Amino acid sequence: MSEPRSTSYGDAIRQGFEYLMSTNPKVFAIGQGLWSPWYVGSSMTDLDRKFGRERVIDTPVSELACTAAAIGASLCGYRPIVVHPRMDFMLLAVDPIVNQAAKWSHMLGGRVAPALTVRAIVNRGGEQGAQHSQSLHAWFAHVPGLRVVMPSTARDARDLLIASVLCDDPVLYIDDRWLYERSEPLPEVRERDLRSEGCARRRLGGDITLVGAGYSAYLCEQAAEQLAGLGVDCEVIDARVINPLDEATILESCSRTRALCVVDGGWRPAGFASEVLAIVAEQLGPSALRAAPLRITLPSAPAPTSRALEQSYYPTAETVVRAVAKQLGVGVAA
Amino acid sequence: MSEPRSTSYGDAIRQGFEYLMSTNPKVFAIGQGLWSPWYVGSSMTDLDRKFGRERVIDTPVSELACTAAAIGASLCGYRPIVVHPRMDFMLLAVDPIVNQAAKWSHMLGGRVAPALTVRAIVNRGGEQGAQHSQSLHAWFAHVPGLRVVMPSTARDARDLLIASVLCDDPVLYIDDRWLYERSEPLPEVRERDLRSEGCARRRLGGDITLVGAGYSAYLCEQAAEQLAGLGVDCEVIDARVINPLDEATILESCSRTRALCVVDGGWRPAGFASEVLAIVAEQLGPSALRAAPLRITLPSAPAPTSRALEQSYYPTAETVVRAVAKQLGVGVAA
Amino acid sequence: MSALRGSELGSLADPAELSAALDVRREPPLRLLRFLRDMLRIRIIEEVVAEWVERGLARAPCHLGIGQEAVAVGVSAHLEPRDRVFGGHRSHAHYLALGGDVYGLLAEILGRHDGVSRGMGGSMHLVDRAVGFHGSVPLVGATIPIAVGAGLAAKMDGEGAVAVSYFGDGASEEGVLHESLNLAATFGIPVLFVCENNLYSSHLDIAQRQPSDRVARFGEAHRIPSVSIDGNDVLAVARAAQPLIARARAGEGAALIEAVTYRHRGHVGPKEDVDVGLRRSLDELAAWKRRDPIRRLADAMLAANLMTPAAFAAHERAQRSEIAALAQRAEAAPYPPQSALLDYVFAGAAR
Amino acid sequence: MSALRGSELGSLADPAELSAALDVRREPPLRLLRFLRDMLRIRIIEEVVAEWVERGLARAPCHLGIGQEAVAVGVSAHLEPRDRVFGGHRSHAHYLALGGDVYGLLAEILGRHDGVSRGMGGSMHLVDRAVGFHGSVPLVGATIPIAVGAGLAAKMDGEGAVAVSYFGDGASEEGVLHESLNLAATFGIPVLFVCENNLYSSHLDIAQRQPSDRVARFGEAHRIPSVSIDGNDVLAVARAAQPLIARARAGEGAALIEAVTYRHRGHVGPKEDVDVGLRRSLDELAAWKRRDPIRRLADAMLAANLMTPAAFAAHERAQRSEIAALAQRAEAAPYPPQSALLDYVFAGAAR
Ligand SMILES: Cc1ncc(C[n+]2csc(CCOP(=O)(O)OP(=O)(O)O)c2C)c(N)n1
Ligand SMILES: Cc1ncc(C[n+]2csc(CCOP(=O)(O)OP(=O)(O)O)c2C)c(N)n1
Ligand SMILES: [Mg+2]
Ligand SMILES: [Mg+2]
Repeated sequence: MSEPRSTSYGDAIRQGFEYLMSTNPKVFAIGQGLWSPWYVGSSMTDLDRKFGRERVIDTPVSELACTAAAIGASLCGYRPIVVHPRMDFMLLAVDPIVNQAAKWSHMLGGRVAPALTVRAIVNRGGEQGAQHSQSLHAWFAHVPGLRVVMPSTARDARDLLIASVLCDDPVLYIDDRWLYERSEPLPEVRERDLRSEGCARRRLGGDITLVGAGYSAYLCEQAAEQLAGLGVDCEVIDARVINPLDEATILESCSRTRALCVVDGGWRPAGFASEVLAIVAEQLGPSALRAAPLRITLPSAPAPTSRALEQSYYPTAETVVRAVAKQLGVGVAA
Repeated sequence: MSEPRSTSYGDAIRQGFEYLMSTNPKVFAIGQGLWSPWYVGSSMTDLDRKFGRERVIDTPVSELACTAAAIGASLCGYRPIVVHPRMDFMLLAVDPIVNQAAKWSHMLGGRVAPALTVRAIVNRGGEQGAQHSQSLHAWFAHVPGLRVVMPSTARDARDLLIASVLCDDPVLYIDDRWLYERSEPLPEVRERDLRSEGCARRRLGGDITLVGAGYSAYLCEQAAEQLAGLGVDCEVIDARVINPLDEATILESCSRTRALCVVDGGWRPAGFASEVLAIVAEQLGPSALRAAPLRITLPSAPAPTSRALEQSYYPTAETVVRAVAKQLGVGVAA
Repeated sequence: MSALRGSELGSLADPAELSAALDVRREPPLRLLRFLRDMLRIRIIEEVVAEWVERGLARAPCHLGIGQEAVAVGVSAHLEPRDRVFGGHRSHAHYLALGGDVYGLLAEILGRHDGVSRGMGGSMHLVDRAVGFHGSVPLVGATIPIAVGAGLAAKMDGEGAVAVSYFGDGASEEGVLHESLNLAATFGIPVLFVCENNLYSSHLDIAQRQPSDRVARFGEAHRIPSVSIDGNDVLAVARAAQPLIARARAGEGAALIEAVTYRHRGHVGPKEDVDVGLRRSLDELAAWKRRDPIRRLADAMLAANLMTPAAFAAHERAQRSEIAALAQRAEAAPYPPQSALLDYVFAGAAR
Repeated sequence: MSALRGSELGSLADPAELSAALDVRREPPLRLLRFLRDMLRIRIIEEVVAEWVERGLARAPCHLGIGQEAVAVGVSAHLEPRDRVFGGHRSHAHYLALGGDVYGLLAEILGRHDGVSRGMGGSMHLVDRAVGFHGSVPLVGATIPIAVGAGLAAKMDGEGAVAVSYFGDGASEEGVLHESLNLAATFGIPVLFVCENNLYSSHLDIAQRQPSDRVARFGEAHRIPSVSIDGNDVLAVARAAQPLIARARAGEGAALIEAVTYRHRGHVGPKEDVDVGLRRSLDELAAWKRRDPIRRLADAMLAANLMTPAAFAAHERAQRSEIAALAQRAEAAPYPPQSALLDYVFAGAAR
């Protein structure tokens, strides 16, 4: 038996598209850069050649209309995936996502729901600066009617994309360019019902629960490994779907480890990390934890450009290790 | 001495505009409905007659360009107030607010900051439905570089508007139509530095800290009065400025009362209430509270239209009373 | 900041003009009767709604299109249930002109569970896919690109269905109209843009908001066939719509109709809102009432002896009592149950 | 989904045309020299930046305008420091043409604290109000309405200043352009819209994105004076800009210039990006290089004996070495201190 071939996160996304478009004629992709060799990294290479430019549509620079058009197509039986190569630019399309798609079913009495997937790419670093770096997942997690998915592994990148598109609700699928090289062998595709997808326990541990979503979940895994070396036995929870959030898994874990650190690639105030801390405080009550819970987030500043500042702006596994070690009173080499 | 005349919240806003426009020739207002007798309630009546339609500008239905134009004017020495009669429609202008105004100073090395005030009106109820009802203050509290102000009293409605406009930073000032009739006698205007405005303790109490902002702070005050009748002595904190948030006042209060209930007119996940719970958990640590903290928020659904559903959708003072009484184990008549 | 400018629409926007009875000589009588009946039905229904608002029975904001009935009736003459029609805040007529369910609309306006949107939407949020009405929502301009997407779906289906987007002159100030026109033009999408230019956006005259009162210039700029017509002439509307819809069905892409019209009532609710804009005054309103689309058709049909005054009166009475009965039934219908609040957030509830 | 359509720009967009030397007979020689010097300076600076990118010294995305220098130089001939100029992602030339600080720009591109934006912005975020450059940011279309607001402020000031908004053909697909044009037209705002139509948005040819390649149609639709000109002819640009800026100063409102041009390098970075769109190929690129704005002016000046080849070569050498020295200084400049991360979030830090 040969070693199973490893697939990168970026390629896994491409495989997700390929699976969807080969198995479902109603699926199409629309967004900026879809005919470009570089725009969305490795995640959609040559899909236009394989499936035709009628099903992989590159567009004018019109984020709002393109997103809303996908809603319209979804109301007529299609399963569009709108691709926003940067979440920052998607802010021009907040109206169709939040005011239209998320509310459509409810305000029309459930007569029809827009089964569209909005794919937002988090693409930061590289001295691109404040308008090319945001991860505003917390905003969308705040909005009822929208499902928000943040894969951290290659397998989830593929399978949650498929589940998002097959789901009858509007879904925001957020992938992160910093994960595109993360690889693992992929099993056959198994179609999943997004409504029953929740958190994944990436690592079992008893000393503290680390929670993250997307790239932050990967940071948690890396930090957990380093912390193991310091004798700290971390449980790692990958949130995967941050709206609606699977609270039960997080609560169960925290009630066991009695310590919590949330790593979040967004800003702190009213962020995803705030939500996790709030749920734990509210549901588990006082004295459930041994130590104050931690939030590791971006500083309260827009993203800088200069590399010197970028380096201190983004949390790393080391940031997590240091914070957790300090909180639990474990020594760590400076 | 005659009884001081009471001024309503709506009229207080108008007085704030009047003060600003009479004392500062660089102040102007721009937005939809400013020449209409009904669009923004009592809050800007006849300002166009008093100050001229060059300084009180009614606009085409172009939320994005009008908001961004105010940024441009602010960069050239003006102090514009962009009025969005409904926060829902302002979502079309998220780009200028979040990607431009909030980041402008930082990304240009502090060479210039846009001293604009964006006024967003929360206008809900009345069977207006899902696109005419949102209070997305949590979104903007999430964004560094933006100050977010939510007055709950007539005095704050006036004085925080003035402070917002005089502040050199971009400010989102959120007022709520449900407060327009709330009245109190107003003292003379005192210009305040928004940077030093924080929470206000509206009521001293020892049993539980109620926190709210905007209309929710008013609900807290009403609930506190009812709870006093049940023997519960509430402390009421009106957050007033939710970004950057004055954490110290909330922490001090909670460490004294050892109980917390946050009332929030927004949605629950990653909302303002989540942030307050997170801060308390993180800063005060485990065992600081006697009981699990409470969040009273909207249900996770878009706003309905039908009155029967509206009534159960929005929290009231009674909702707060019931929840607090239950949490503290106090009897309350059903 | 702005001043009245010369009108590019000319007589189309001048209430002193175009108030004569229509020229019905070359039209099939049955078609005329259907147009008259449909416009009248819409008018009567909206008068019922106006009364409900006055009596406090309808509480949601109701935007009445009284005076504008010819637009939707003329366009819908060429539509089929497989088409995809989208509207906005003032869309009762857009729905009814498709043969929409009167009771379902009335119940919806009262927020009752029998309504087309199960009482979750009220006047401003309507849907009924059985007749091709895919949705109206009140955020100005919102459904324009959604209609383009529905048109894209129709193009992908390749079966000749078309999408229709109704919007107002105010909506033409939202950038999204231009993004939508460009997408439709670039991708050859079968969508008919129907601008009901009633010369006002809320309290503001178009002269206070745009350098020209002619909205069709935007369709032209985006290189799609565009016409400006008398929106109070149902025959002119139907005549303009026919070839443009036919082209779209044949795969020749998008087009725009600017139908110039006027609302008799205020922006929202039953009052007349005179003296709110630059021009809107009792005089202007009175002049436009002389250009009433229903009266102009009825007068022509009476003059051509296509019906007698007595038959017309009887028809109107019959419609009124039929609608009154439905209204009464709607008034007695139940509200949505409390469970509806959460049931419809996500798909999955029975459709 | 789309196919090549006939060009409405005609020869303006055809690289086989308009490559002859300029007609300089009626121009003051000093002005020609200034144009040549300014274009050359911009070219040399961007070549330095290109090299920095290749060497890994400049890490932020750099969008080079090599080939497009005539637009900013021609427009800026009529601008003053009190004017308010805004740009986008490809704005080195917009800034430099105003007499911007070369060292400040170079240091900024390297993210150094001496930069015009104190090293917080890099290539895509520039500001220098001393010369009237009020800001460039890379979100496409973002500064168009901001420039309109700056123009509104100029109008309120009443002193004859104007605003300038540089944007690309891609940006014309953002709805906000239309909202901005409408505001400017309705309120009579002194703003000059300058569209650098280089026929591409990233990898896509304008024919893949719009039904016409002529962007000036949008200014026309919004009823402001609009011209399409050869953007590789600095004299044509200056000639077109002069009366439009003068009108705006005189209170007569907005105008639009569409300057048709072409970038020699790829969308981002120093490479040439051939074969990415429908048309862009080595041939097309080679043809456009024959229409180089600097060469066309230099050839004319040489032919008219306004300078000798030797003098031109010496001038170029002098500029190169001056710029090289500044570049070297920038390479040695310090990065922003860590405190900068939080210092500039709010106003209050020293300006
Ligand atoms: C995005 C947005 N902005 C503002 C409003 C408020 N509003 C509701 S209707 C309306 C007027 C629209 O005018 P028009 O499009 O001409 O339609 P009409 O009312 O004349 O039918 C406005 C401004 C809104 N609903 N949505
Ligand atoms: C809102 C937004 N959408 C997309 C992008 C990505 N983007 C950066 S530059 C560019 C091309 C813009 O083309 P054009 O306006 O013609 O300017 P050019 O690059 O040709 O100078 C695009 C699409 C962006 N920066 N902002
Ligand atoms: Mg109108
Ligand atoms: Mg371009």
